[in-house]
Amino acid sequence: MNDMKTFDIEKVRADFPIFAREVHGRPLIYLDSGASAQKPTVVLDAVQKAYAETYANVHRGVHYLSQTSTELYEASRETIRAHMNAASIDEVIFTKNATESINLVAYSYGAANLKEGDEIILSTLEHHSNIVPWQLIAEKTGAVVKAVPIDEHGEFMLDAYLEMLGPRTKIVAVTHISNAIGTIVPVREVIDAAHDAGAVVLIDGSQAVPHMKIDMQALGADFYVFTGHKVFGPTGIGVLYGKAALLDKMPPFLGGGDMINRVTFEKTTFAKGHSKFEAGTPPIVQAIGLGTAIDYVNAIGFDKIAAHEQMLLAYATEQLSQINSLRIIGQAKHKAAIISFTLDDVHPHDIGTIVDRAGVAIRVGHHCAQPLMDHFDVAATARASFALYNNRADVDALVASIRDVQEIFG
Amino acid sequence: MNDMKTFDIEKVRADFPIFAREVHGRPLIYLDSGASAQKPTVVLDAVQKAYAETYANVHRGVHYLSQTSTELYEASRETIRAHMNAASIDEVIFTKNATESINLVAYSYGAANLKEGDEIILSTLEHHSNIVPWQLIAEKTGAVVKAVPIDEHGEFMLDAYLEMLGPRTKIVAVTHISNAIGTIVPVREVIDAAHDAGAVVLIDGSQAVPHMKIDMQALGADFYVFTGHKVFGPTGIGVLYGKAALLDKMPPFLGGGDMINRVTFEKTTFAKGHSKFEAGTPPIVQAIGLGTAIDYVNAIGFDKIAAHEQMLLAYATEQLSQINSLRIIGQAKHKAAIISFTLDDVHPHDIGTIVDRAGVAIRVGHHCAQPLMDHFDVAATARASFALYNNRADVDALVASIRDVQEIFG
Amino acid sequence: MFDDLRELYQEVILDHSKHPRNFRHPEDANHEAHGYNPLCGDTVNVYLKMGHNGLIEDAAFEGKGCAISLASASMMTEIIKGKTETQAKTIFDGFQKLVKGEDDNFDAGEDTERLMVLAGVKQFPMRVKCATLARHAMSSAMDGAEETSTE
Amino acid sequence: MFDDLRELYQEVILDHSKHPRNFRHPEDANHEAHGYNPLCGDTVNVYLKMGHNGLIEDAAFEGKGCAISLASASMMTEIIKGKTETQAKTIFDGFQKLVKGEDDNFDAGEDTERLMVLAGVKQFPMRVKCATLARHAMSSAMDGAEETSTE
Ligand SMILES: Cc1ncc(COP(=O)(O)O)c(C=O)c1O
Ligand SMILES: Cc1ncc(COP(=O)(O)O)c(C=O)c1O
Repeated sequence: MNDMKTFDIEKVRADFPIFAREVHGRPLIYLDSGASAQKPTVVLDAVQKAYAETYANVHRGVHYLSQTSTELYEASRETIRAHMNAASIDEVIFTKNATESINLVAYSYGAANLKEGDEIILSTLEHHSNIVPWQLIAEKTGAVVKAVPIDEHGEFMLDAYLEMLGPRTKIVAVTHISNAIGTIVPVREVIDAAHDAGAVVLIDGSQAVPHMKIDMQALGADFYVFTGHKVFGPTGIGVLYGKAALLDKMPPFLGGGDMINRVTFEKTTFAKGHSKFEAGTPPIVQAIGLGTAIDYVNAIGFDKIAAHEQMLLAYATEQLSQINSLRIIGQAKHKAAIISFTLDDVHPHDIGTIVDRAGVAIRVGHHCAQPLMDHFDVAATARASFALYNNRADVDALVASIRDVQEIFG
Repeated sequence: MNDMKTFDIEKVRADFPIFAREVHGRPLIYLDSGASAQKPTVVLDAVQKAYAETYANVHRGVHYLSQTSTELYEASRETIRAHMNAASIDEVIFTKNATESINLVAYSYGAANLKEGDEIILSTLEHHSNIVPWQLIAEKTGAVVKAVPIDEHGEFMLDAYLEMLGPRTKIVAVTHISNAIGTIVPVREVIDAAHDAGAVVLIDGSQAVPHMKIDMQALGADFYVFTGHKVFGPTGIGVLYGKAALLDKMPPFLGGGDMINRVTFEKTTFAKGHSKFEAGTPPIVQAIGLGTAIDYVNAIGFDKIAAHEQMLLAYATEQLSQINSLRIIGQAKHKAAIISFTLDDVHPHDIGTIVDRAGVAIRVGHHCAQPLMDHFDVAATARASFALYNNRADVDALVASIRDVQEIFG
Repeated sequence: MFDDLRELYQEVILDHSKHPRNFRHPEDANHEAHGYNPLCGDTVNVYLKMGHNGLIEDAAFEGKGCAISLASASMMTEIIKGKTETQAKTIFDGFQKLVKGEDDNFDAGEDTERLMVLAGVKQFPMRVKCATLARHAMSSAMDGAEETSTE
Repeated sequence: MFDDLRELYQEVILDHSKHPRNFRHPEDANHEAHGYNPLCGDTVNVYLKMGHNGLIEDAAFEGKGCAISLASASMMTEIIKGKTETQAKTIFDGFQKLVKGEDDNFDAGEDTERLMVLAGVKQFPMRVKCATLARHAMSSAMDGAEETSTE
């Protein structure tokens, strides 16, 4: 099972058609999976087939294509339920991305349960998508948003968090893994403590799901969100997991077709289960593609993926540390394969432009995590993020291209 | 230009790979485009290419793929702007479907502008997606939802509408074309009268955009929505057009990445233009596919599409009218190629099941328009809806399969 | 025409749907429930008169629906009348499996044959809800719930 | 290494970015504006002293940014100093077209050559905003706006 010999990186790379292409005449070195991941051929084939052979709208039809399309769509929900070990398919809601998933909880659960003076606890590690929805809902309800501090290594400060918890804490929303600096948050402890304080917890798993197996029943989070495009699936699809007991009591968010029971102008009643939160025609083909992507990673196995990525993280950290004037931002003990760095005197945008000319795709900027940037007192960083299809040669190419930067900036 | 000889229906059909397949051993007769349309090969190719050759996240990157992906995504916005004749790309917002587009307006414009006793005018023709969002926001704000009646032919009653308008009318939201019975609403008159009364107008163009050219500047609607999957594009993408002057003043709806200017825990400021309403990673590849679909229909030309569809509507109406016991629901003077019908004593679900065995895909049910069904005092109808790829043989197959129904039910 | 259609729309089913048995609202009913299928808008109201020891003394219904749901409601009222609640629920469970195609050895005792005429539904997954709407409403009526929906 | 990179990061540009001219906050400035690029978080504050007839008597800036935005801000302050508002805006417009690659016949009079060193940006569309951030802020400062953002 855990035999690394059977993780054949060349075979994995061959599953991703984009690696056949060149950029600026050089082989593509893709180190931007933290922003969005590339797609394996099986996912593209599933998408193509769903449109070309079995396409129709779901749920509302008795004809053959509609039935087939519905079965494929719902099979994908079951794939995701099983993958997350959710207790029921009614706990798995398809959205358009992680951002919508979080907004759904903020608008529905938040607006219904928050009062003046209630507290929402986030952390300094959060992506804007797990900050702004809470600020918007806080403004509407009079609740207050607080942020758990992080230390100089980028570690989530558990002690400070425990002290912040109190009777006013109603919602805790923290990331599982920081997209900007890779910190893995001890979400199990976060959840348990929040529950002891009587708060519900949303975990933003956008960066976790591509890298580790998650288990809703073991974790105990009330809500867990992720986004399809980062886990080798299509764009336009996200997932919200929510405990049935909470979802059942929540008011609907988006209104429209498919989420109703009976509509009259006098009174409308709503569907039960996941349907209540899936208004309008869902991202049918995107859900099918996402199910295929989840099957793909599971066939490889997360133990192997994690081992491979940790190897790359260690190698890249070691290689980058040897570059004078390079500073790695975020050195948490437990990290995913994401490395943010700065170079003395060279702005990240200049780094990005120069390494791109060598075919190296990294992300430069604030990574939608400005409070985190403020914490480290930088406006932006350069970030290399790895996925299962990266190899040591990618790290070497990155290092070589940073030497180019140094050469230009003398 | 308007030369029907150059509309080669066989060539058009060959553009859609799904027509190569059989259903229950019979050629597919697809008469369910009102629920969702099939996709031409050019759209599937654009989707495939966007994933396999140029994929990366948009907006936030300086590397080559990110730049290419951003250019393709934004080019699609421009395609749609030009197609709708919107004044600026900032008036074109990508959502996940028409339902989200309407909810966005209800949650943002509605919540900010509606007060106790204000009136929202809809019509009895509306799809649930243009009813429920307004009911939800009415409940939050104390506004009242009213519905313009329709007559026995399914015509929008303009006189009644004009009488309903008044100083309390704040929002008028009506469909351009009824998805259930095909009625074309005189939206130009609706909009002008609403403006005279000081109300803003949202037009639900979900069923119009596949069948006719629309022109925002000529029409004058404040908001106009449609959904990608009905106009031969991918699932997971919708469009909201809004006048810049209104959008600029509206608060954001979903919060998250990409819609911000600067985020701190103390204070967050928002992006301008369309970005303010596009939180999180957008449906990148779906937008690219939708742009391709719009190019595809424009290359054929809406004058030809409309002429072809009206010919089918006339032929189908004539053929179906000859069936004893068949009643066409909705006989408006101006109709799109959508025919709803019932058969004495045979429930639409039984019709749907039987014709499906002959390869004929029609929709049976309430078509997400229960108030309309209530008006005609039926729980459900059978509906055949046509698109540019249908031909007279499809009509003949439908009629033959209805004879099967009659044979079984004796 | 297709064999599976002929099997679905057997004479017996068409007869029950055109002339549903026990289509009435008994005044002495002491349990009732409303069933609703949001997919098609079909509704059924079931009325039961439950006696001592859970004996179903009368069963009737009213409503609108397709041939399958009407026939199913009609046949169910005939079958459960005179049975106990426990017996009825056992039949419901077996019937549910039968029409979902989950059980090929359906056995409902003396009622097996009568219910088997609805077995053709298993070839039509989108119609399973039509066949089970009444059965769900009847369960709810026994349990005291007021409204059920097949979703 | 690549020619277009060499052209983008010319000596002159690196020099301006490492030693920006007019990097200060003049006390007698009477117009100022804040520029912000939300993509990278870069900020620039520009300060102008506008005299009679729209004459720009002093131009300076402070801020953080990449080599391109710093060099562009630095060079712009040098170039517009002593010009009228109208002259400056003409240069801005021409410069905008230059770096977007929309105009191959860029002509800004005596300043043409100096500004041409930034022409390399046109090969890098994602960097155009860096090159134009200061110019946008300066326009805003002249117009009296307080905050501009490149988006
Ligand atoms: C008239 C009308 N409005 C709105 C919608 C909703 O579109 P979507 O389900 O793609 O959001 C539809 C189609 O379902 C429609 O026909
Ligand atoms: C940690 C984290 N949360 C949320 C998001 C938002 O995901 P999306 O943009 O797909 O909604 C991202 C990625 O952008 C992320 O990395």
